[in-house]
Amino acid sequence: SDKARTKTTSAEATKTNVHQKITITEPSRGELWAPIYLAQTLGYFKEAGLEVDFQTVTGGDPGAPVLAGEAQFGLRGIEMPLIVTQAGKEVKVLVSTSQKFPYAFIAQGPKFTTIESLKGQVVGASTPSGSPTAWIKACLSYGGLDPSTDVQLPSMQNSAYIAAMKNGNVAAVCGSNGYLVNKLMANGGVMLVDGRDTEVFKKIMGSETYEMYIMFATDKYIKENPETVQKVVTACAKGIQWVNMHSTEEIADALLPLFPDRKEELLISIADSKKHDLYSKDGKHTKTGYQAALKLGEYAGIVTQEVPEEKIYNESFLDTARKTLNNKQ
Amino acid sequence: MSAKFRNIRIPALIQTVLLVMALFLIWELATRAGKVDTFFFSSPNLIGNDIVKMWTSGDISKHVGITFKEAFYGLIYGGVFGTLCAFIFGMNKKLHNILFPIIVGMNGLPKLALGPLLIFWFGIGIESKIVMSAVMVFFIFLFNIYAGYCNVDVTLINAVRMMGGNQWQIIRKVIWPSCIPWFLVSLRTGLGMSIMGAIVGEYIGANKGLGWMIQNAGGTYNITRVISCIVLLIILMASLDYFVKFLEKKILRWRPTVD
Amino acid sequence: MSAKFRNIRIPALIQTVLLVMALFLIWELATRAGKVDTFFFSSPNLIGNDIVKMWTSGDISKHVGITFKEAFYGLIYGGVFGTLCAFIFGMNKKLHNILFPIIVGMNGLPKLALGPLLIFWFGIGIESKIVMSAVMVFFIFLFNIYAGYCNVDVTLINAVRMMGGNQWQIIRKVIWPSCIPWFLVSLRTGLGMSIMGAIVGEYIGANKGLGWMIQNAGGTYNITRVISCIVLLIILMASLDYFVKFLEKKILRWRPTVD
Amino acid sequence: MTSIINLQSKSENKIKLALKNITVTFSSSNGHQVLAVNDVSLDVYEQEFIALIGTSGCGKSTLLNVMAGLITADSGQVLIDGVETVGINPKIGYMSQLDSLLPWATVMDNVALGLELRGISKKERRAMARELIVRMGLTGFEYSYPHELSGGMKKRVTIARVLAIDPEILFMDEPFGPLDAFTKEILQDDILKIWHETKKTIVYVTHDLSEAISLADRVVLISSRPGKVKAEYNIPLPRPRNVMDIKFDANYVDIEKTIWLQLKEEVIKGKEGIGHVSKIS
Amino acid sequence: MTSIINLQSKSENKIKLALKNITVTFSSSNGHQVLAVNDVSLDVYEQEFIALIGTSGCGKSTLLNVMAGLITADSGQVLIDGVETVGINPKIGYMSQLDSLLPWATVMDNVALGLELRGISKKERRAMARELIVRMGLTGFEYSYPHELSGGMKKRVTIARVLAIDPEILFMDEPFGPLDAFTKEILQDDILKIWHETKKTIVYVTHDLSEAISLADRVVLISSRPGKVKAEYNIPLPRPRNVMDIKFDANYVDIEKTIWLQLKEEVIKGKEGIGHVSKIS
Ligand SMILES: Nc1ncnc2c1ncn2[C@@H]1O[C@H](COP(=O)(O)OP(=O)(O)OP(=O)(O)O)[C@@H](O)[C@H]1O
Ligand SMILES: Nc1ncnc2c1ncn2[C@@H]1O[C@H](COP(=O)(O)OP(=O)(O)OP(=O)(O)O)[C@@H](O)[C@H]1O
Ligand SMILES: [Mg+2]
Ligand SMILES: [Mg+2]
Repeated sequence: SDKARTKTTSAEATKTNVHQKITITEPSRGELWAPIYLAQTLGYFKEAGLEVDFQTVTGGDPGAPVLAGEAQFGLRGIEMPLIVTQAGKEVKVLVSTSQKFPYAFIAQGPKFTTIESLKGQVVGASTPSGSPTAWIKACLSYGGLDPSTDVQLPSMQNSAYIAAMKNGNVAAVCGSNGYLVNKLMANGGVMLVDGRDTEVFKKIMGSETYEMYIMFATDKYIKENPETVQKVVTACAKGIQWVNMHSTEEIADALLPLFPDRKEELLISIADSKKHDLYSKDGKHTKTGYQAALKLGEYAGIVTQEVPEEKIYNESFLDTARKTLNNKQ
Repeated sequence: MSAKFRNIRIPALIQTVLLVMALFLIWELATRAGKVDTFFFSSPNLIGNDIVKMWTSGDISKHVGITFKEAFYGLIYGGVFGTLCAFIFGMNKKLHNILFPIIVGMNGLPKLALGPLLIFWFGIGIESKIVMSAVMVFFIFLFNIYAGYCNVDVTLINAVRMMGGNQWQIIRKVIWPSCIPWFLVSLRTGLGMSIMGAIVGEYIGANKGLGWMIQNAGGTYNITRVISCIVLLIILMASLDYFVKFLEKKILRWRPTVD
Repeated sequence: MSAKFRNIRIPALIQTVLLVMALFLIWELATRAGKVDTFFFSSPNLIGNDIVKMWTSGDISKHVGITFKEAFYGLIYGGVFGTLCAFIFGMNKKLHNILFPIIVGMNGLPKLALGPLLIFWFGIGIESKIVMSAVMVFFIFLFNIYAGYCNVDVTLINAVRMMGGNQWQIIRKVIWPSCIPWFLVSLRTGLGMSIMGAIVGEYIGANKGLGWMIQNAGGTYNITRVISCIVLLIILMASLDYFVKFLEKKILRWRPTVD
Repeated sequence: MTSIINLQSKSENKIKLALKNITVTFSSSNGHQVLAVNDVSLDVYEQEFIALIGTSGCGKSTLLNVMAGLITADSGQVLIDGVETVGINPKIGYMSQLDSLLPWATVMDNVALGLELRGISKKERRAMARELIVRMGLTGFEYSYPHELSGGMKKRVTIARVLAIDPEILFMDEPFGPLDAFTKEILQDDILKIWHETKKTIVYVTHDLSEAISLADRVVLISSRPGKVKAEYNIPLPRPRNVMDIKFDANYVDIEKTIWLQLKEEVIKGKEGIGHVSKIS
Repeated sequence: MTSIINLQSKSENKIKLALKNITVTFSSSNGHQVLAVNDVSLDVYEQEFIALIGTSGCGKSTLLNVMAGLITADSGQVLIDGVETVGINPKIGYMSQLDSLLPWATVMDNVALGLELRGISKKERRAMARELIVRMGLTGFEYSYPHELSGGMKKRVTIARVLAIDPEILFMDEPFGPLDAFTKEILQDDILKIWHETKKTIVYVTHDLSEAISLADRVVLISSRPGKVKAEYNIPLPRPRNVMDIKFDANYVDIEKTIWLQLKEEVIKGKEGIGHVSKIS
């Protein structure tokens, strides 16, 4: 029933003039995908005849519903398409909503203030294949430590970072979003490496840009439903424009329906993102950004084969969308 | 019956409430004295306000409602299926000997790891949560009621067999009544499992429900919201348990009690 | 005893193994026929190779060892504490009436949500996993054994009281033996719960163990590894259950059996 | 060695129930083997009232269990109406020695149980059960649970329950043990009356020799463990009998004495002397 | 209305146990109230052997339960050695009518249970238990579980268990119900001997009038529900008695007849007629 409903083709939908149901999965509701949420809250999806449903998939695998055909689009980090492509699944990134690296590496002061001081310590990471671990490894290497021998990198739930820092279980963690960085710093954290700083990131990863937050779909779905994909991407492109033209306060307010009771946190995170210029301007990726993603993927041990750019990205819908949007303006 | 029931319960209930209030008071005082970090532990005051906020915004009923709906169906399906399987295994020891090891083995699986498979088979709608909830409940009922089945008084079975009772009548007249205490404890444990299952089910994909709310709040370090949800859950579960208690009193009337 | 034990078990065990092998064969054939997507479901062949790989690299014993260690302690602590509490509540109905609602309420909590608190209190070492495991096990033992306590034959208690038995002797001589079936089923369910608890504990923060491995594999779409771990878990759990079965046979010798 | 005095009466009838060379061994949990019944053959004729007597633990209940099909003998056959039967036979109504009332069912439901199993409508079975309850002197306890009854009341419920199903063959294992003399005699009379009216075959186990003699057509003496048929006695007392009066019949005293002496011998022979065996002379 | 014939014997002794105006009402689960015992007063003298008889369900076991402290009476007092007692009194050894063997304990462990509770060493209690097991004719079944025993064997284990603890006051509720005549008489003799040697006070419930007369100093007749003391009879038969021979004592027959008639009256009075009450004349 649910399954059947979501699989209704766009042709049918337009014929009967009923809103077409679309499901988008997300690993969590993060403000760096703001343009896509705004497409919902500002009614862009609805205008296009789409009824969009966001599903948070925290446990298990956030990509699975899309790969299984239960959802049509997925919000993820760039590492996900890299992994599944190598595993033989065909997916394409349609839109990137962030353009700079959003993580920082933060130690618990006052005892730990430098990367060297972390030698022999425990650093809170994600699973070895996750991007926080990869970023920590990159930072450690950059600071002259061997990530595989000099520190321990247990995987931890995101929500446990602050507790673990506070009671001395870990000496440093990856600050994976603006709000967390803010809270860590407020709890005595010391900034070791701020990846959001373009200069710093370039030194480590060789690129100023890094398009981490993306939306993807399977090749199969894209091929079978090009009109729907176009509608969705166009709505997202509108969201990107809107983000770039509005203030932190306005964005937070607009996002609120999908972020109930999170205003305070949104204000902090969005301000932080704005400050570090994290939001994508055009939704497209850059060559250097992709190279950096591959490099980080190597740290995570997830890049084992050549993965050509065109196997990952399909920005044709985005180009079309931008054209129509520019024409309108 | 019901008057008596109320007579015994209400004072205990009041004592429970008083105890909880006392704990909350200590917690609040400790917070005000700066001995407890509200970032990690929140405070009764913050929690109270948060619950009121959720109440007035109507969020509570929406999220609680969906989770309890999932749990309810999970409890029903898991309970019925678990009970049925227990009886089938009880009747057919051969089947039991062959299949039980596998089932026992599956009990320990981290259900979260099954997320992708559940989504593949049951989608990300309410079905997958119900299945998750039912799976958690299933094992509880299966193991308990099977143990109850094995604990039946053979004399009673023989008596009914001698009176011409067939397998089905033996189950209805002897085994089932004698399994009732095992069934009730499964209901009590299963109640918790069903909620837990629904919440875990929401972890594998949801946009509403208590699990989604907790996960969402946890991800944004909103510990107050997490604890609000937990407090709500505890209250709701405890109230549901009064129903189990009531059932127990009613169904087990025949059983002589200690003291 | 042991000869008899073997006589009944081995053929059933062989049947179980044959059944599993048949299922694996069907699965493998379906995979080869292209009817099953190995990306989601892997294949027996891949899984077999993966297990061999883990075996030769020594990964298995390391990760399985740590998880079972956590689960073992969790089972012991949770079991002992749950049993103790059940007896205390059985002896003191007043305490039961006051505290039980709260405890029942806590049973349904999504334990994963307690992650930050657990880490705050118990760190990211083995302790927090043991606690998580023990908590999951605790409720099972508490509820079951409390139900067993209430199900004790009053006549026997009176007989021992008349012979001058004190409360402690009544527990040792009457209540405990009569709770044994309830204890054994708790052990069986608790076994699974302890493993599940350890794995959930590893989800919260770990750098080894089966839970860590499953999560890690899941994050890289290595479904083969996930299923390998699951298969290993099932086999290990099922073997442990033979121990429970053995105990059952030994301890419940006094109980007349159906058929 | 089987001594048979005055064997006649029901033996012209068809054989209703026959045991042929039944041997039962229990292997108990401590590893020991108990030979409970050894090579017992016994014919029970149609409409016969047969009483089994013997010392405690000699295998009487075991024999009933074998006949009822609850226990499978190690060797030997059970024939009912000439047909070898395995498993439970619905012609038999068995009132066992063990307390087998359903603890969760009221007196009414316990008595009506057999009728319910036979699919008799609620109204009908309640009416029949109520009649039996009155007969057993349990009026007012229709909706009590077994644990709320006295020992004798429970036994009476059990009697009512087996009478309710009105079986062709009735097995009664010490039905009147815990009943006072009066209640007992009244119920004994009742049983005799029912037997007379409905032409049942009754196998009756008792410890009470006078009970056995006053009720039965034939008394079978089972020897101490392993149980064997030690002796059979036809009871040539006139029918219909009145349990209270029959004790004053001259024959009665003779028969009692004969069996008594045999029984005594049996107890002394039984190796495990009970109490101060030496005292018995 | 209490008729007392020939009241003398133990009444010069101290009062060991006294019931004063005991009334017990059970409220059963179906909401009905059962007045089981109504205003019963009873004195039991030191070293007295007293037998309670009465119809089934008249409240005998309830009286024992009240004296033992297992049931709290609605009104009235229980005095032991002149002291009002509430709750369980360890001076009393109570062999109840209900099957109360621990099903998970072997015969040996069941018999030794009371000794174990008293902290007697394993070796010692096993020796004592073994002696009793032999006495009860249960040799070879030391390590059997209760469900592996016959009905009479279970009862014998229960007797052994209560004898093992050697209490000052012994309550026995139909101890010999399911035992054959011989075993029963041997054990009765045994009880008499023990009573004689150890100067116990014994309260004995039985349905068997001849048993009551041949064992007791005094027979107390309890009326039909609600239980009341209907009559008391001192039994002036000489001691030591031999249960088997005493029945031929001329006095015995007289006493039996007297009580028998009273008992009969009681049964007829008891409103809920058992069976065909009209037949009793
Ligand atoms: N389930 C069993 N397991 C082991 N031994 C048993 C079992 N049932 C009976 N026995 C043994 O078989 C023998 C005969 O038992 P049975 O119950 O037939 O005696 P009975 O003649 O009915 O005695 P009673 O008059 O005391 O009831 C006893 O020695 C008993 O211990
Ligand atoms: N727990 C109880 N709840 C309700 N009623 C009870 C309970 N125990 C006994 N009674 C009632 O009290 C009355 C007396 O019972 P009691 O057991 O004392 O009789 P008794 O004289 O021992 O009979 P018997 O000779 O049959 O053992 C009976 O009518 C019985 O139904
Ligand atoms: Mg018997
Ligand atoms: Mg009684």
